[in-house]
Amino acid sequence: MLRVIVFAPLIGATILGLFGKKMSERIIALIACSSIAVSVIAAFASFSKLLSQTPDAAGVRRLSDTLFTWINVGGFQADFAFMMDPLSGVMILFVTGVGLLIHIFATAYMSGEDSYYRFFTYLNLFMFMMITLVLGDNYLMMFVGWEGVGLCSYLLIGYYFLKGYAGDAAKKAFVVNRIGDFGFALGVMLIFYHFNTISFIDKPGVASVFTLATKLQADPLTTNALFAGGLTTIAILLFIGATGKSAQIPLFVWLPDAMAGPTPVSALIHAATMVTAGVYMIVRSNMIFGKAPMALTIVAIVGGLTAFFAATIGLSQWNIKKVLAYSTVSQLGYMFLACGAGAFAAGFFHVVTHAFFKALLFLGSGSVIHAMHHDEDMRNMGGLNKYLKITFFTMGAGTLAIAGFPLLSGFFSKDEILWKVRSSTVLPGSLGTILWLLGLLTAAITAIYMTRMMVITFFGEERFRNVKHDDHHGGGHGHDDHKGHDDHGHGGHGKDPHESPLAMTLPLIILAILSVVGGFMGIPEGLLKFVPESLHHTTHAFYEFLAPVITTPVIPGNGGEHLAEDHGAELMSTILSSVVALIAIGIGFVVFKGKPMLSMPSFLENKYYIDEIYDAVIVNPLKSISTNVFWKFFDVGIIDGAVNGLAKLVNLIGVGLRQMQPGLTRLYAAFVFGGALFLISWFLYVFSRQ
Amino acid sequence: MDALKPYLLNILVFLPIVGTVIMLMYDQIVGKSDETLRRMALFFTLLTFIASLPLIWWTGDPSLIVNVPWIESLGINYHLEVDGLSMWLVLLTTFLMPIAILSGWTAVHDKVREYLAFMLVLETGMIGVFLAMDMILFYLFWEIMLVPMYFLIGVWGGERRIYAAIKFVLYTMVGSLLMLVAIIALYLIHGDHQGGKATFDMMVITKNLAESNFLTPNQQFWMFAAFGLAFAIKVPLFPFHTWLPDAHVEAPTAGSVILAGVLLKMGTYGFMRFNLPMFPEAAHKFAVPIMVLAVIGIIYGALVAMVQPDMKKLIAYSSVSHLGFVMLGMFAFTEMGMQGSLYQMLNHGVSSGALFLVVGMIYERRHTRQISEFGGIATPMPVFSTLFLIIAFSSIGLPLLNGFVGEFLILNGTFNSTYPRAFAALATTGVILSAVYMLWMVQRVVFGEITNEENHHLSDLNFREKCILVPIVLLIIFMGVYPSFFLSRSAEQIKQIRTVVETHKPTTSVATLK
Amino acid sequence: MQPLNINYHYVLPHIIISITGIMTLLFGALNKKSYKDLVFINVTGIFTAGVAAGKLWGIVTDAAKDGKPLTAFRDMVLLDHMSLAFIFIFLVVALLATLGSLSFLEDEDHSPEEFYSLIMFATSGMMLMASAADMVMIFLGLEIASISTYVLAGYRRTDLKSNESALKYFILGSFSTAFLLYGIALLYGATGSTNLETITSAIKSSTNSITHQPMNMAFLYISVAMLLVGFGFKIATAPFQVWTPDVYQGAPSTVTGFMATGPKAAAFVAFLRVFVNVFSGSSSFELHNTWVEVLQVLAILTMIIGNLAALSQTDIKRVLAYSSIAHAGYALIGFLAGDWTSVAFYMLTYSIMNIGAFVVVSVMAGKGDERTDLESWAGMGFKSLGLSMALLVFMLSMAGMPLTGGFMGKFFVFKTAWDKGFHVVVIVAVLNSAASVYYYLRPMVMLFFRESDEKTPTPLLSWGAYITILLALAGTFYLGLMPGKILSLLDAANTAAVSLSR
Amino acid sequence: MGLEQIFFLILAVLSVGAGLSVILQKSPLYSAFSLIGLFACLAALYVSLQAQFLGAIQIIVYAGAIMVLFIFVIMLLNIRKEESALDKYKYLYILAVPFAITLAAEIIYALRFVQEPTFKTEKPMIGDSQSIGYGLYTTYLMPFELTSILILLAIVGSVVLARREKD
Amino acid sequence: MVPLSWYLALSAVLFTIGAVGVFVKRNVISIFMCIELMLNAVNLTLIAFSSFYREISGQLFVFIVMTVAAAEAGVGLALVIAIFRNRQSLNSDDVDLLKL
Repeated sequence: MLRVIVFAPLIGATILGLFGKKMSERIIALIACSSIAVSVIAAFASFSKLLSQTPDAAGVRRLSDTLFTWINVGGFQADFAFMMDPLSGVMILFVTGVGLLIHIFATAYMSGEDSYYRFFTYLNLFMFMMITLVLGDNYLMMFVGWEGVGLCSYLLIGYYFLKGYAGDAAKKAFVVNRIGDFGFALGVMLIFYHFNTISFIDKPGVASVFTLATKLQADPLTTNALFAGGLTTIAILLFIGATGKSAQIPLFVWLPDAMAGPTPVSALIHAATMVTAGVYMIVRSNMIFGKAPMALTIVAIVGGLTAFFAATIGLSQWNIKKVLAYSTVSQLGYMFLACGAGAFAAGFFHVVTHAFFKALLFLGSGSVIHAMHHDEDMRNMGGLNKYLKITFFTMGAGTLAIAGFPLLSGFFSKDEILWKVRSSTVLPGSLGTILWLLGLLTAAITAIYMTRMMVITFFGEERFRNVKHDDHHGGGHGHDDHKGHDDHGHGGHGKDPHESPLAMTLPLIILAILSVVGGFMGIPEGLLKFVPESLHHTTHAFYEFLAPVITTPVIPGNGGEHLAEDHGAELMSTILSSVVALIAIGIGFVVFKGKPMLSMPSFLENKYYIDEIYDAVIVNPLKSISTNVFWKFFDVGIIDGAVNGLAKLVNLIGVGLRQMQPGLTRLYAAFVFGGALFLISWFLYVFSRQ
Repeated sequence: MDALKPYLLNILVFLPIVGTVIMLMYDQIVGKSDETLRRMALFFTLLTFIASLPLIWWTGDPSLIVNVPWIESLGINYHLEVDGLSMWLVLLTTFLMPIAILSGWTAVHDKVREYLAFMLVLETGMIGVFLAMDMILFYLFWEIMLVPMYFLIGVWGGERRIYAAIKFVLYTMVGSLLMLVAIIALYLIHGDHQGGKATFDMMVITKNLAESNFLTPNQQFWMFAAFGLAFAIKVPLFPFHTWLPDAHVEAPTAGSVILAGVLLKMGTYGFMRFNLPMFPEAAHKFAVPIMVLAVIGIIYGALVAMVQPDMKKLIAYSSVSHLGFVMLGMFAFTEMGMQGSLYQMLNHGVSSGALFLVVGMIYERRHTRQISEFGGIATPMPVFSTLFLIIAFSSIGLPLLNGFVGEFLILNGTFNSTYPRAFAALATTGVILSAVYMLWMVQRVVFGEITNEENHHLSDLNFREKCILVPIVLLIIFMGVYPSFFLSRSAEQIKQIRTVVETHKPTTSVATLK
Repeated sequence: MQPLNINYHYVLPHIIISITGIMTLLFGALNKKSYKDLVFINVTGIFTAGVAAGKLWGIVTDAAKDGKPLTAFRDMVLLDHMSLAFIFIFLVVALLATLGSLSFLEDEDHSPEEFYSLIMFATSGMMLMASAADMVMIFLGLEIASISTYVLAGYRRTDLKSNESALKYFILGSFSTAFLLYGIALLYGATGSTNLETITSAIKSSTNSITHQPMNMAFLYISVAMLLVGFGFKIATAPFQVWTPDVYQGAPSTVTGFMATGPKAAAFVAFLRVFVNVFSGSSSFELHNTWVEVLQVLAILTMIIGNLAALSQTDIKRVLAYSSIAHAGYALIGFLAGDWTSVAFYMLTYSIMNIGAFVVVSVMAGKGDERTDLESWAGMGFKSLGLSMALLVFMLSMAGMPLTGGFMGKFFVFKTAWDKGFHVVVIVAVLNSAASVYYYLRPMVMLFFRESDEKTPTPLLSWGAYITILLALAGTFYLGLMPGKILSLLDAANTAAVSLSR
Repeated sequence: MGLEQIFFLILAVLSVGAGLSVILQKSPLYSAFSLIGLFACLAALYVSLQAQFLGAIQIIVYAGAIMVLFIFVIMLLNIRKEESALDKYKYLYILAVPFAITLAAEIIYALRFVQEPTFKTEKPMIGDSQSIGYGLYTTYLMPFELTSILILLAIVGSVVLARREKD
Repeated sequence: MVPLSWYLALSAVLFTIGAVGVFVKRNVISIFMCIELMLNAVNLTLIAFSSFYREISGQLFVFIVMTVAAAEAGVGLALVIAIFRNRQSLNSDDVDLLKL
């Protein structure tokens, strides 16, 4: 059953890849969407089957599907197998669901592209990889999907390969991800070292990683634990993997660049699904992380800082997709913050809600861009609310959701995160409080820049009317603000923009609805009392459902547990964050309505010069050392020099020996004579020694 | 079919030679038609490939063994045998040969007869190396192969072909002659131990060595060193690698394919066949230095590859890096590492060979290999670009493609060995770097806008070229998805070798280093 | 009264060869320019001698069982497996030289009868050296062989190079022979005899065989040194190798092939006879150690000088000359091990491949050896593919590539020497062989890798050279692929010899 | 010092002088004459060593035949003296002295260990033609026969080398 | 009675003179004569030993050496004639076509 979910997209991708070139757009769209639709149906069917299963001894419901043994060497066994438990069940539902919506959106958005089939081949392939990642029943299968989505991300970012920057961005994405994968791979090896298995689920005779991990003592909260090779090390290595895939400090640099890909790609891969894989992986490994408080602390700090810094950068960007990209980075930071605080379920809930509203926002921006004839610069927009009504309202809903407007999905998930951080049972000392404040501040900034984006795009002067057709100015926005579109005639900006077709607006509407109501399946405990008792089961369903596979780590003695029980304080926190959000939205609206072109400090606009610093500190030195030291000096100079030098020396000796032969008979006779003397002397010497 | 068994190995070894003879005779009698000659060569290599396929199922069957006295007074036998270790390498050879012949179909238009003859002789040599179970026979094939390769580089090579050809031969010769000395010494010592019943049969010697280790630690050390040097040069292990870029760059495409695909494997094969089972104690002594060199090779090769302006050179340095993995895994002395090592040999053979083919194809169109000359050829050559991309990703080690399985097993095997984990950790950075250099090359060659006018009108792959690349790509995917097919058939042999190595572990092990 | 003990049949091969030489002369005097007939006569003689030697091999084997050495002419001639093995080598050399020289003689219009008779005389001289049991026989054989080769080297008498080659060879050869002779004289003084067996027992008891006084060991040592000079010169070890390149270069190519193989092998057999059998460890431990030590140094020097100097040569004949120096070094390794079988086998393979190479060179170089400069060979490889491939085989064989005799020879020598503990020498030899590959393959670079110059004429292959090359190729491959028969014969001979000496 | 010894010393001085003269004379002709003188001295010494037959041969064959041949060639080719051209390789002269001294010194050093042969029973002197003849036809039969081949080939060789081109 | 060592010493000196002569003399004929000188020195040694040992084989050896010397002289002088024809010179230093 599970294999249907997995392989339907692969079949779609294969058909499209091999034969798509000759198909019409309509058929391509049909194949692409129907293959995902099959997945969705299978996913829902499997999920309902999962619900009807009786839990096992540990109280976990599970479906599993083994195809064959992939690798089995020297005690290391990795099956080609899939597994659905509550965690992957939830994940697979929204991955396939959102995936389907975005596919539908893309059929219209990408219409008229040169290699339409190629796009959907990649997109279907991506779905295959993503589903593999989610459903994989061991770390190696997860890794397969993990690298696979990286590949597809590479292919899709580089979709417009004619543009040099697209290829560069793609390569950067893949390489940066590889750096993360380095950690992941080592983590998996270390897991195997400790547990002798990498399986997620118990198999006959072999206990799973998690079963074994729960039996272990928790590591102490010391920096030594990081390098001790125990659970903390495993957790940190896995986290390195997550920072790559989920664009956290210090590996977040690829995600903004990845916006070079088509907008549906940004929505699907770089917002809703792939980038959350890191969070998914950590939540999946919560049994390990839960025993590694030091790792959790680092996760929390990294998450918090990423959330904050990405938000500040988001404040200053002019490219609509970049704003959303930094917003994504920032929101991912929240998720990690939650995980780091030990609130895995809360983090994961944010994954789900974020998938809804961020996909919505990206698709909305896609709709805008579509209307603007693929101009992404917000300075060239303005006043679009008159023309793109559906887009405006749906995006507005998404913005409010991400800004934390009360009762929208983002409100519940973000609020839960902030509270869990405040009341964390694992973060040492006052770190929980500090991160909470940082989170709150970030929430405010988020509200501001999202409002800014909406205001600049949809209100004010209709600046697009002043833009010349070929005016591809960069305006200090970096090199990759513009996306070329050769065959899609601009046709001049004089005409009014018009709303996108139904295939694009329908997903927007569905996602908007989800963004608005999606939060109600995971109302935080503290707010449950406002909900009728009879609905508790539904409104808290998310947490209850996940509970069997998620543990809440408790590090004794940090005081968090008392606060965790204090629902009053929780309510206060909720109110506080609501107020902050509302005020921030207001500020944003007022400020940017008045001065839409307000420019931000240049270090923000230039993303803290992170790319430049990386280039100067790592990339360029590495290239120059490789070229000048390793290659030209060491390889050619020293090693080859030694080899050739030896050859030259030998040859030189040979040339010297040739000089012994001037062709002079008498000299040769002298040689013979000399040789004779030499021998006679030697023999006489030996004789006289006796 | 069973009746064929006793002759199969002989057929494999001599079929190419017979093919050469028939081809030359045909040429003498019927006259010159390059096309016919090419077809004949292709036919014979394909026939060899088909003949080698039954090995997958027959390996280990004692009726395959050919063992007749050759020079009795010296104890030299004509002993051919195939086991799990050599079987895949034989198949790799026979698989790559028709492809190599095809790759030179139009690229080589000068002295075609000689070219094909050398290719076929080369095949005999390579298959012989993997099948020979007598040290002298092994040495014979090992050396004989140099000759056709020398000519392939020297006659049909590039600008600096003479330098490269001579360098290749001399480098190899230094190592292999020292190996000859070690072979002789081993033969004599073994003979003394067996009371004068001297033999060059390595199966016998390996068995007797395993039963009673009659070599002193000092003897083991030096023999390991002598064999090891010969193999290390062939592998090539850093810092013996400098012949490789030259030879690869200058060789014609088919030569590069074979060089990268098969010849380098003979070094690693040699380590597994000789060094580990015969001198296990010395192997432990040498393990750390070799692993250090392997790790250096991985990173260094990758870094140098990263900045190469010439595609072939880039791939050549990437081979240094990849073969570093093979060596690393082998000397981890874990089953995973060694299996991964063997698998990585195959992977590298397929992937690197394919990369050279790819380069050869665009070289044929543009007569340059400078990366800067290209850019944006995805537009005129979409099929080519797709296949190139898949092959590049296979080399990078993407899961579900072949490279991943080998690399992961090696790294995991190394990581979980008794040696410092830093080896595995550092080697893993090679995985990152491989993505850097490969993708950078792909990026600059395939993607972007066409900067060079000449690239506008490149033709995409023709049928022949598709025939070359598609089987490779299919194999790449198959090897990535279902490695058990391969691994299970070599497991037995690897386990044996590992057992020998493990039982001779010195008591004061390097574990203290950990 | 001591019996005369003539035993003519023991020297039957010698007699046959000498008579063939004389017949060649006579026939030539009667029929001018009858090249083919003379070749026929010579070849017949050689084969007859070969048959005779083959019969003798059986007789020797039988005698070895009884433990009696076969001597003739009052202990002047000693027939054992070693002498017969080398006699076979000389016959092979003579055969190849006879056939191979045909085109040189015909093309340049030289009178054949003297040439062929000189080859026969030289061969008989070499055979005498092989079966000598007395210093005087060694000396005489050496001189017969040498004087013939002096003349052969200068056979192109209007050619300055040929003259020069002969002159240098003559002066230096006679000079070194004087040293050899002085060594013999002092040995006579020390031991009181020129008979090898008497000398052996004298050294063993370290008394003079006539006066029965204690032997003058100083004379013995000096004489050994001087004998080393004489033999060293003939086999061209360092530092007596200086003459080789010049002489080999100047002589007609096929003669060079003959000179580089036959006399060298002959010197080796006499050298073996004297040093390994007479100055052996069982007769004088100290003396034996000394010359082994000295020869180790000489062997190493020889190999290094030969190989390294060859690297930068531009003339193919000089390359081959230096290579033959190096080969003497390799053969000396077997010599050091005291194993004549390995030396014999080595010299056999060396002779075949070397003559083969020189015959190819003579064809490639054309009339009057005009194109021996490697540069002038550029691109000829594909024009005359068969010839070039033959040269390739010979070169690879000399480099020690498996499948060829050269490999087996080297292998056998290295194996024996390693067994006897000469590890350093073997390793030096091995490294040298690696370096030698460079110059052995350099002609290939010229022939195949360079662009061809349209003006160079395609070399013409006469039937004599054709057969020679084919024979040499067959020999090279036979020795490389199926040396088992010969090796086991040698092996059996060796064990027989051991039992004889006990 | 007995008469024999004085006689020997005179001959020795003469022969060494003649030998030096051979290498010091500029003209080959004078060298040849000196050599003949040397041979004569040697012949006398042979006789004093009871080797009368060889003494005679020395005069007849060596001085008489071989040296005449030398002189004949010298006269034929009309070589007056060593070519006067500047000797480019003077260092060989400088080398000659130490070489000569070393070689002579080494052999003479070895002479310190020479014991005069003594016999318990007095042995007859040899060296007359009868004992030589007997030796040649018994023990030295083979070498003696072989000299015929040697001479034959020397003749052939000389003919080959010295023959004029036919045209 | 003259001691054996006197003869041997004389022979050694003569041999040395001859040997030195070979590489000091430039004229080919002179070089030949020096070689003859060396051979004669050896003959003296052989005869001295032979007569002191009362043993004939040394003298027989000398007989052979003389024959060889004669043969060598014949061939050598023929060679000289051949060379002189081609070069009009007998200076061995000029004979250096073959070198390096």
